[in-house]
Amino acid sequence: MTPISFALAHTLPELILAGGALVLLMLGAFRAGKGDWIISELAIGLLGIALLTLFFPLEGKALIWDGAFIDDTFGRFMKGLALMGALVSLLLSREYMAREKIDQFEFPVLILLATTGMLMLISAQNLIGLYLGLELMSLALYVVAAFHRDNVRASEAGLKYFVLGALSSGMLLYGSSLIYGFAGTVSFTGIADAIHGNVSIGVVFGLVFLLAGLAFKMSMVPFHMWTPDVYEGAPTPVTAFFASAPKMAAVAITLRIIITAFPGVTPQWQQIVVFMSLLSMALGSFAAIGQTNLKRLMAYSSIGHMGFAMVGLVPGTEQGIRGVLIYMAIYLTMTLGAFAALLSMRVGERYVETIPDLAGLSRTNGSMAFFLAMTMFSLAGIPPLAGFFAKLYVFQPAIDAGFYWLATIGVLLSVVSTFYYLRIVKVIYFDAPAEAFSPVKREVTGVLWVASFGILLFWVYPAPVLTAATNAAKSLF
Amino acid sequence: MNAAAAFFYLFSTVMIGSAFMVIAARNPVHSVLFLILAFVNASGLFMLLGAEFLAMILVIVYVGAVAVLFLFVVMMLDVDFAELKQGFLQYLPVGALIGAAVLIELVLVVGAWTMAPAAIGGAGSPTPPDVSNTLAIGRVLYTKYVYFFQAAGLVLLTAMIGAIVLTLRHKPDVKRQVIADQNARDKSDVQLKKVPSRAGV
Amino acid sequence: MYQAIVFLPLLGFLIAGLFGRVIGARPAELVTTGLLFVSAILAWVTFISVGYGHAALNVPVIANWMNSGALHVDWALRVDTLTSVMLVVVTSVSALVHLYSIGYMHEDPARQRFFAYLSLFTFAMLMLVTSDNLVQMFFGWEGVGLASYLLIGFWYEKPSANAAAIKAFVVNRVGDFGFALGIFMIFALTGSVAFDQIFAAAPGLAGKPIHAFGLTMDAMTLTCLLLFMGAMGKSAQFLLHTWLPDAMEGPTPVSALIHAATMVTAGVFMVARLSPLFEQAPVALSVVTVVGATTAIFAATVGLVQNDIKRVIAYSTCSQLGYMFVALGVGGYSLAIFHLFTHAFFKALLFLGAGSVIHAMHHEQDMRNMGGLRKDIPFTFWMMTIGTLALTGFPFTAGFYSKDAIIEASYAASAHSGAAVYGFLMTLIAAGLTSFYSWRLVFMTFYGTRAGAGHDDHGHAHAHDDHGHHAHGHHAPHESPIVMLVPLALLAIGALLAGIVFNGHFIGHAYDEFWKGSLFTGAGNHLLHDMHDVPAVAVYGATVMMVLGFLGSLYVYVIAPGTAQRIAAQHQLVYKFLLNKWYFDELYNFIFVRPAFWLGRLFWKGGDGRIIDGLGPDGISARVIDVTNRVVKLQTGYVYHYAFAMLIGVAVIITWYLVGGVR
Amino acid sequence: MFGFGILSGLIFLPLVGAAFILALRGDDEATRRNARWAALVTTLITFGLSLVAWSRFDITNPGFQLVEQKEWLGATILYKLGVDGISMPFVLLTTFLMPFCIASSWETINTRVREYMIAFLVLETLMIGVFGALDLMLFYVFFEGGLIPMFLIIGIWGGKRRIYASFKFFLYTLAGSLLMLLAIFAMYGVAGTTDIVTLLKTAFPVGMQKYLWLAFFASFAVKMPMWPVHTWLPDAHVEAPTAGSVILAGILLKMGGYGFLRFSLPMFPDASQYFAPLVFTLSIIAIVYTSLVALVQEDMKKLIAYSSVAHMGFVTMGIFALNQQGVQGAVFQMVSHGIVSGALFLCVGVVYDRMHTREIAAYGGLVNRMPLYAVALLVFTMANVGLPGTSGFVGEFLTLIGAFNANSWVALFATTGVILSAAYALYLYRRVVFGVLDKPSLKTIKDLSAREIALLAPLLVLTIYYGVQPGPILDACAASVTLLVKNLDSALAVTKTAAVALH
Amino acid sequence: MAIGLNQYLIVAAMLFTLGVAGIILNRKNIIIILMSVELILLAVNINLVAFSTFLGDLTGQIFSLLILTVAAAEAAIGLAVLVTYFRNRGSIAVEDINVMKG
Repeated sequence: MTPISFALAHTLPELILAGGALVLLMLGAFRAGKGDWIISELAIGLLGIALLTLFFPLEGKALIWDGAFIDDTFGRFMKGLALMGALVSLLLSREYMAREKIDQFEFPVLILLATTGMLMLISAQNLIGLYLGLELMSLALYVVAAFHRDNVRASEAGLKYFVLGALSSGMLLYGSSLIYGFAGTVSFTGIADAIHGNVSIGVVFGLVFLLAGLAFKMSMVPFHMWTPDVYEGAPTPVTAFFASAPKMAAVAITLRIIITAFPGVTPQWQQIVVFMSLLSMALGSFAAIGQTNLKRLMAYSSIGHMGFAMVGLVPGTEQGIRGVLIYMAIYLTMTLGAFAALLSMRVGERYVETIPDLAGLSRTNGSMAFFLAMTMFSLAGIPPLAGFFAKLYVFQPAIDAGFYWLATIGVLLSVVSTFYYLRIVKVIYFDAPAEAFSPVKREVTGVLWVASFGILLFWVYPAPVLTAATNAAKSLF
Repeated sequence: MNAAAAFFYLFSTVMIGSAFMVIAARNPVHSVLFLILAFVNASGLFMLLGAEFLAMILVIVYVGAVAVLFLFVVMMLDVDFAELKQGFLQYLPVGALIGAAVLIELVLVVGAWTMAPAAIGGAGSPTPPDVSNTLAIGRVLYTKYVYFFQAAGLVLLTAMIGAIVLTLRHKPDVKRQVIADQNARDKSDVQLKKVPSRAGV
Repeated sequence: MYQAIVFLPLLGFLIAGLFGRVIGARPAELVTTGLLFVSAILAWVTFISVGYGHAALNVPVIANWMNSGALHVDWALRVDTLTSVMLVVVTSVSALVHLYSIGYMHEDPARQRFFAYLSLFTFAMLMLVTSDNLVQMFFGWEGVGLASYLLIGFWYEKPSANAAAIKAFVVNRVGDFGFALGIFMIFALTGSVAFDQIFAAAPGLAGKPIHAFGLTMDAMTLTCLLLFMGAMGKSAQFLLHTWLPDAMEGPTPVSALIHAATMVTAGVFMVARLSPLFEQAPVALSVVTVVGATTAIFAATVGLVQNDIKRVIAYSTCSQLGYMFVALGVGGYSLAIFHLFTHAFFKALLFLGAGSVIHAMHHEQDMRNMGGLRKDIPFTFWMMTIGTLALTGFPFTAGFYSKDAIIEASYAASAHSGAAVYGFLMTLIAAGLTSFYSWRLVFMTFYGTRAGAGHDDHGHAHAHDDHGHHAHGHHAPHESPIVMLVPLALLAIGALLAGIVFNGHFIGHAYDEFWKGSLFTGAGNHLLHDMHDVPAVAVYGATVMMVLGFLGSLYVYVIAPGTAQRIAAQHQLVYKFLLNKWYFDELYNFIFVRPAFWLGRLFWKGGDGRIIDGLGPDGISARVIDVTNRVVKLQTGYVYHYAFAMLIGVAVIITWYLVGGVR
Repeated sequence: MFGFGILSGLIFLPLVGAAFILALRGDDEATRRNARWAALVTTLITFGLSLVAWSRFDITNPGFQLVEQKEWLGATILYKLGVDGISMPFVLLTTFLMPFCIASSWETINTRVREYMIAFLVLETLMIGVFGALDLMLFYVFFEGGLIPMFLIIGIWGGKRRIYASFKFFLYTLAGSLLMLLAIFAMYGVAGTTDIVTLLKTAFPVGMQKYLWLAFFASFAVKMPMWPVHTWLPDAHVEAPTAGSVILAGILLKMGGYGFLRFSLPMFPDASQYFAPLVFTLSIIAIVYTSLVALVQEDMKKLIAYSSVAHMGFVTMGIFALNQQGVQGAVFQMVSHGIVSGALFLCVGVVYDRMHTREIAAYGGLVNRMPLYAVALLVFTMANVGLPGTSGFVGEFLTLIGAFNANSWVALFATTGVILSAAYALYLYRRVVFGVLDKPSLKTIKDLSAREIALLAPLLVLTIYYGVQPGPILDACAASVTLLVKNLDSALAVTKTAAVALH
Repeated sequence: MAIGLNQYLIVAAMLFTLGVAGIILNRKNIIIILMSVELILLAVNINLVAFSTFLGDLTGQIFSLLILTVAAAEAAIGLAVLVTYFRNRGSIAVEDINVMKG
């Protein structure tokens, strides 16, 4: 057994965040409304530090706490993404929260707790760890969704998210119980051993329920229904957070559990993933066309993207997992870039929310228009922007594994999805300008710039992301 | 039919029945009360299964705290029990059909449950023969499962923060209790006034 | 020297075309005309040295044009007797027309352009006749088409001129379609497009089948027919003739040069040039005969009733071209070339004379408005008369030698060819008709009295050759300036003497020394020999017909004026049929032009718009929107629906496994 | 310099120019002027550099030259550039046409000049990249990337229905190309690399070839465009600004043909032969059908656009004749069409700038006031018609002669296009240039300005020069095409013997 | 007839279905939905405890214990969100919760 001190080193990010959350909570409670902003700054700092600790040179793979928690390259990769998502969302939130007068100190604390939950989720190596991490994350998310508590939409979003989230955790738990009942263990590797070579319908049922719960968190069809409403209703930085960090965690645990616990039932989970992936791609593509609210559109967009990402999971190969990882990294960049753009534009006192609000942006703010347009093209997957490479790395393994029809339908649906991204570009570039936009804080545009450069120049030097993803995928097998 | 079986059927029938009433009752207060009944019966089932600690916890935590919390909120919100709306009946057939299908499928599967050969090896009691169920749980909860324990703590903390941040309101016209002020007050600060009764202020 | 002949006109074109506006009209005229005269003189020198001297076949390669695999095309000048004859014809007529145009076009503000076009045409024509391979010939072929297009449409403000120009180009392209296919086929058969190789390969290909267009056919027959299609287009043969009369919308010198003397004879030249191929394809030759004969008779009948002075000559040209093809068809290549040669003189003479008349009449072209002009413009009258004599084959004029020889030859060939019988009969009848309408022209123009004499101008505006000449008035007809008369005189000399002088070399005793093998006649071709044995019917038939035609015309138009109208009234149907040129324009309009536009519109609105776009992008996007609207409706906003969706999802998947089993 | 070769220089030079323009600030007249000059200078330098590349190019060598290679997406997907006789002409064509595009927009584009120039320069980079790429994935990235700037060019600076046109253009071509992407993946799965040189040597199973071929076909057919997936082109052409049309017709369409030559033919020889009848059929329909459609057009640009479709029909026909003449003719036809149709669009732009309408009915009698214009338009129209002596003829002739050797029916029907093209082109010319100038709006129209003369004159000279001396282009691609055809024949022979052996 | 694992599982399955049905069919008031969630969790707990007993493995009970804890937290959060919503909207009828849709 690993010495405890050593074990704790592997949980450093979690410890930092959890401890930090407690300290910040105290700090906030006792300072009682005086200078809440510092809490936010500190939280950002903590997230940054947690991000740095991921680079600590520890041994490749460590299983601690009686096999409940694993620290491996895969986990670190996804944790990095989740932390980045949280960090950037928090960065984006500051101005918005202040303007909307909901800049309470609890918000960063809840974000930290949720992020802790995500990290635990990513590192979970048995069903209980999975459940606890998921709930820690979810409970905090329910609250931040409704954080604008005087707003009908926000509270409705919180309520819907909660109700459906509770149902989904119920399903996940029911599935977990069935799997436990079959395998006699909650450990992923134990499950894999138990069902190796003797597949029963019960365990498949368990798998279905389990995946339903996870699919909910990834917002994959048909478990996606909360997504548009919650994205629309929640405060925009929270939406940015929803679209980024929790997705990373949910995808990470899905990959991990499928690859480590269910290699014995590959055909079964493949069918489920294909089913959900196809539906997600289709729905994300079609439904988004009908939207005028940008946040809602981003919701459908994220549904579609999850569908595309999961195409990489379908073959269940290392290449495929690598593809999903790259996809997630690029998706994170694009999403945060898009939300940064949304949060850096205000018409009068109101933040930009609908597509017509963007009319003629290219005239009023050329560089912003350019970056937003590039982000849209990237989301659509047009080369040489990063979004294209994301798709490339998931479709390629699928083709390799013989899923031609899935890939074909996928790319055709991506043409449909291109339509609505183009529509945004059209509004930005082709339409006559509406009102001028008010200036915003530099940090928000900074995020936009960084994200855009990442998107634009990924193709010039893709090696770091590729290498990291390759190593991460390798560690999962 | 032995006693255990009889109790099993008793508990489960009542539990299922009250669970049905939870969702079917028109008065939410009744729903909560049926929920409590269901929990109590479930606790009985736990007892039958030998999970005494959990049975107790269920009664204490659930019935004692959670269900009461529900009751409290129901009372507080004071919702008038609405008539069954048309939509219910409209969707009932489809909903019931799908629900029944799921139920039948679940029953089919769990009714013929098999366990992995590897899992059955240690069959027997989950509790070592010489200790009580509670002790067995206590032995592992803070050692083997300390991580979960801590995580559960964080979950509870989150719930607390969440509940507070969502519902606590500092209304300006509400006088709040400041204990330090109360303690520091002495007679000289107090002005007594004689108010005539039955005369109104 | 050969290069000079060919490229001097190009130089003229470039000077007049590029710098015409800078240097002014007169210098442009002088330069182009001067260069053409130089070229013409050189051409005569060439003609003498090649035809009468001992200059060997000379093929200077100027440059490579294109190479692709086996395909190898050079820019080269092939100068043999055939070419030298053509050089003489082209450069001489062209030079005279240039000269003539100085006078004829002197009122036109865009004269530079006109002379540039003329020179361009000459260049293209020279490239055609000097080509050493089919592709270069095609270059010249299309080049003259372009020049013809430009010159017909020279008065671009006239819608009819524009229409005629397009018609000329497009109908020619129909012929070129066949020509091009013929070239492809030759390349497929011989692997080359150069004449030497093709000719060398031709005998070996005789009777060989080729599999093309789903059929197996005699290779040489098919090839020659395709090539002949090109000749039909360019030489305005029956079915593809419709453009030539309309081409008279161009200025008259153009008609003389292009639509009488040179370009339209390109088809004849081509068949003669490719005689080694045609000799291997008797069936194709029969077709050539039939088409030629039909054209001869058809154009002659139409020519009988036309009132536009130029159109009459145009139909006459058409008819005479038919003669040439009959000659080619029966194997008398040299006869055809000889007729081509003489025809160039007298037909150019007729056109230029007509131009002189038109000029005199202030751009009036309708013969019904003319009459009695012989006193006003006596020189022109005499020139026209000479031309008519030559055309109708009056003894010892040019036509007498060339045209009558064709009739004889067709008779001679009838012994072993049904097509030749047809050719003989048609050409014989056409000879009479030719005489009739030619004299009709002379009589209507120069005899009788002028109907309306300048009063009726405005009623016939459509026939006016009147660009830049709006001064309609009561001017008396006047003789043309000297620059216009000199070419007439020179051509008249040619028309009178060309037959006598060259008869012996072209088709007579000196045949072999003269042609030096540039015309190929197969082993079984004894036509020239057989011609000596034809009976008197054939020898004098043509002359008799000529006299009959003359007398008929004399009666109808001079002795008993008004007879024509009477006959026309009696035979309204026939008259209308002929007047409307057998309704070919209407027919083509009905079966080609209008369907083309109709199809175009159908494909555009129906095919592209409704079907392709409707089922393709527009349809799909509309369906996508439909799907979107439906999908969006799923998102009702109700929590229980959302939960229901989740349940359905799970239910579907587990049912899938339960029903299908765990696979 | 960092181990990059001249092709990299060609590709990235325009980007440098774009970055420079991006760095310009403000939107006043001076900025606009600077942007224009910067763009022009950049394109001219690029053209100069491409001439340097040309001088280093050995036309007798059929293989790839000026090759450079770096790791890109791992060791199997490379940043690899190189040109051979088939791609070199297109690189030159691209760099040659770009200055014209910039110059043609000199006075006509006055809004968002910076963005406009940047879009064009980026487009140039991507286009050169397409022709220079020696890695399939790299090719694809460049190939697809071109959609973005073109979308913006049509959409921002286009005409009235620009949004419809730009969307149609974008989505149509994207849909086609994505199928090709899948095929690329599949090929990667077989060969383990996307290096074109390796793939050229890889023999794909015949059954697989067919699917791969179809996927590539989907992309290139749309790009060409071939009937019936051509309908985006007229819309895009009509709405695009003049320079956009020039690029669209001049280069973007050629990518399809280039793709056929670079990939479909050598990589899937059996499938190419198998599907040749299909291509022939579509080509013939394209030639006849679109020519007829062109005949009834009322919009000048649309007419030329439809004629482009017809001309591209000759290209596809020539390519799938699978012989030397056909393929060389196709290459030549593409280059020639690039020059001629580009020039035609410039010509339309000339009058559009004056009258702001492209409707044919609004013109007539232009020759009266615009003789120079009439001459230029005449030459280009004749080249479009395929008159011998203009560059249009050589390509048409060679493709037809090649097609005749492959299938005489095809040549028969395709040759009817020669008639129809004359009809629609001359009909257009007559309606625009000839006739009486009686429309009041045209009374004051001015002839070509010095800038326009400078624009059209080089194109005019080249049109005639290549008509008379097609050698430079034909010889440049001769060696590579010979190799291509030889490999094709031997591949087909192998399949044939295999099939025989089976029986 | 002895009571085996299957009976427990069937009871749990019925309870689970009832819980899900409660969420779907309920139109009256959102609190019932929260209670339905509790029913689902109870079903899971019965499952886990039954498995724990019949497998002879304590982990199931630990899992169940943690679920109880989390469920309590969840109930608290849910009720808090509900109260917030009620304050804004003045109603907790399920049918009223559809400001956002489409």
